[in-house]
Amino acid sequence: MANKVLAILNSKAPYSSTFGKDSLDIALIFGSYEQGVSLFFQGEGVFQLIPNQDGQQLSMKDYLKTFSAFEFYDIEDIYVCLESLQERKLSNAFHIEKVNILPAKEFAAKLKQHDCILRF
Amino acid sequence: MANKVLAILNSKAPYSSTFGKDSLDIALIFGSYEQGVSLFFQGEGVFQLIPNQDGQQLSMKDYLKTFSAFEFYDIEDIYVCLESLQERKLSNAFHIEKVNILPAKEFAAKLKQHDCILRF
Amino acid sequence: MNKLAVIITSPPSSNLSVTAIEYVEAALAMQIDIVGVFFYQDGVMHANSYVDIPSDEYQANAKWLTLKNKFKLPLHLCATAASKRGLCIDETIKPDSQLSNIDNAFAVSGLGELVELTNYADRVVQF
Amino acid sequence: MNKLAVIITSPPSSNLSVTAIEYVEAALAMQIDIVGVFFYQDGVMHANSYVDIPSDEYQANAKWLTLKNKFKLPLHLCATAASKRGLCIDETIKPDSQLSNIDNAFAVSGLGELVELTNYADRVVQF
Amino acid sequence: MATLHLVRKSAFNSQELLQCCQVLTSLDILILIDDGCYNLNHDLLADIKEIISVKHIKVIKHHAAARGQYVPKDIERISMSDLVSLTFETENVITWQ
Amino acid sequence: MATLHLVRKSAFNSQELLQCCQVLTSLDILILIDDGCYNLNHDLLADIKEIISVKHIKVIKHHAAARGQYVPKDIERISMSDLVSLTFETENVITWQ
Repeated sequence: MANKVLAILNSKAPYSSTFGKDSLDIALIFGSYEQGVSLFFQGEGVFQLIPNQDGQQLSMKDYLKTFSAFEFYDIEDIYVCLESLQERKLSNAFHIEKVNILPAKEFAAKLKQHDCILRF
Repeated sequence: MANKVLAILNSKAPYSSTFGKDSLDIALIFGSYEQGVSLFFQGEGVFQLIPNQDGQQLSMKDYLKTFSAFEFYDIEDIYVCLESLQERKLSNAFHIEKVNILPAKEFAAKLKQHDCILRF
Repeated sequence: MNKLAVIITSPPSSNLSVTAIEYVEAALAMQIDIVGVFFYQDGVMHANSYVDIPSDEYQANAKWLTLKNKFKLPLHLCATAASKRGLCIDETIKPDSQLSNIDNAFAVSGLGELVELTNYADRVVQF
Repeated sequence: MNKLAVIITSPPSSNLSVTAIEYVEAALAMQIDIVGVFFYQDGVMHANSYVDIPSDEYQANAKWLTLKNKFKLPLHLCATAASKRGLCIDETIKPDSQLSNIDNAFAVSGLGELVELTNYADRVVQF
Repeated sequence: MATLHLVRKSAFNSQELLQCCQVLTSLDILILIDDGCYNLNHDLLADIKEIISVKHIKVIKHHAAARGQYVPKDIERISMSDLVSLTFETENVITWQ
Repeated sequence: MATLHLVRKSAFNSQELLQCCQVLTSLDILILIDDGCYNLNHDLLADIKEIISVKHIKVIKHHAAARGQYVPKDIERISMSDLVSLTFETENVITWQ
C-alpha cells in the first residue's frame, strides 16, 4: 500500500506563536517515519525562511536552526509562494538551501497533489 | 480623588473567540463598582453590535443579549467607528439603542480622553 | 467504508470546538469510520479534567466523553503539547489517580500516532 | 513615584509572554512601583504549576515566582478565566495541597481586583 | 483533483480567504464556516466567483444565521452532514483558520 | 494628550496597524514590538509618517534584530527600559495585539 503524502502549509510568522515549531515537529516525525512530507510557505509563513534571524535574542530556543536538518530527514520538497514574498518586499535569500519559489498557480498545483494537507 | 475612567476598545467578532465576552465581563464589573466605563467598537468588533444575531444556534449562551443591560449598569457611552461599518457594508442598525456612530477622527478624540484604554 | 481522522487544535473555551464536535457527531451519525481524533496545540485542553465551564455553557469536555463511550471513538492526546499546557504527563502517576488531571477517556500519545492516523484514514480534517 | 499595573493575557507557551516579563523586569529595575500584575484570558496559564516546558526553553512560570520573591510583586489571577482553563479553583482545596495546581505565588482574585488596580495605578499596560 | 476549502476566518481582518483564493482551482469547493461567514459580504468573493462556479461556494447555514449574515440566493446553505459528505466527494481538505 | 501605541502584529496579515492609524493623532508615539516589527516594511508606515513625525515611530531593537528586519536610519531603536520611560511620558497606552 502506498504511503500517504503529507503537505504542511506554513502560514504564521516564526516567533510570536508556537505554530511554526508545532508544524516543524510534525514534519520531523513524518520524516523520521520515512513518510513523504512536503513543506509549503505562504503569507506570514515566508518569514520563517528569511535570513539573519536570531530567536535567541527573544530568549527562545531558535527552532529555525533545525530547518538545516531537513535533508537529513529526507525533507526535500520545500516551496514558497512568490506572491507572498513580493507582497512583503522580500528577496529570494533564505536561511536554508533548495527552496523552490513558485508563482501561486504552480504553488497551488504542487500543494493539491498531496493526500493530506495540514495548515499551521 | 477622581476615579479613573476606563475605555474598552472591542476589536473581535463575537463568537469564535472569548474576547467579546471577556471584555463584557470587565465592563459590567466596572459598572457595578460605579466606575466610569465607555465602550468602543472598531474593526471586527462592530459585528458585536449588528442586529439579528443568535448565538444559541452555535450552542452558546448568547452574551450579546446582556448588552441590553448596559443602561442598568450606567454604561451609556457607546461608540462605533463609522469607517469600520462602511468597510463591512453595514448599516446603522444595531441590536441595542443609543450607539453613537463617529468618524475615525472623532472616535479617536473620544477614546483618548480616557485614563486607561484596554483592547479586546 | 470511508475512514476519517480529525485533528483538534482549538481550546474548549472557543466556539470553534463546538463546530468540530458537531462535525464529528454528524460523521458518526452517517456511519463514517472515525479512526481517531488527535488533540494538538490548544486542543489538548479538551482532556483537562480540571476545566470547569459554567453549567449553562457548552461542555466540550463532557461531549468528548459521551462520544468516546457511545462510539468507542479513539481520542489521542499529544503528550508534548499537553505538558506545555498544564496536563500532568507524569508516568509515575496513573491516569485514574487523584493527582492526574487527564481525563481517562484520552490516550496519551506522541506525534507518531498522527503518522498512523494519517496513513490509515482516507481523509484528515483539521479543526 | 510612578505606579504601574500590568495585565497579562498571553499564555506562557507564547513568546509574547517573554516581552511582558522583560517589560516588568525593566520597570522594576527602574524603581517603578508595580501595584500589581493581573492575569486574564490565556494569561492565567502562568499560574499553572503543572505547566512543564522543556528545560532548555524559556521558563515563564518560574520567572514570575522569582519576581514575586525578589520584589514582592503582587500577582493576581482571575478565578473565572482560570477555572475555564483547568486551574483548580476549589475553595475546599488549599493552595499548598497536592491537589491544587495553582502556584502559591498567585492570589486568586476576581475582576474587582482589576478595578482596584486600575484606580490605583497611574498607567495600565496590557500584554 | 478537487480540494475542499474550509474558511473559518473573516477576510476583513485576516488573510485566510486571500490565501485560499491564491491556491483555488476551478473544481474546488469553498465552504464559509464559523467567522468565514462574514466573507459573504467581502469583495474578494467576487474574485472567487471568477475561479469557481457559484454553485461551489457554500455556507454552513446555522453559522451564517447565528451571525446575522444575509445569504444571497445563489449560495447554497448546507448542514454539518452535508459538509461530511463533501469531505469524501473531494480529494483533500484545507482548513483556513 | 499623547497616547503610546504598542503594535504587536504584522499589518501584512491583520488590521491592527490600520486600526491604530485610524485613531493616531499628531503627538502620539508608535512602538513596533514583537511581530509589529514586520511593519517596518509595510506601506502603511508611509501614511503614518504623514500623521506623526518619524521621530515618534520607534522599534524595540532586539525584536527587530531577532526577526532579521532592517531598521531605516530615521527610526529609533529602543530598549525595554526606554519603553517603560515612554509609558510615563505619555498619558495613556493602547496595546494593539
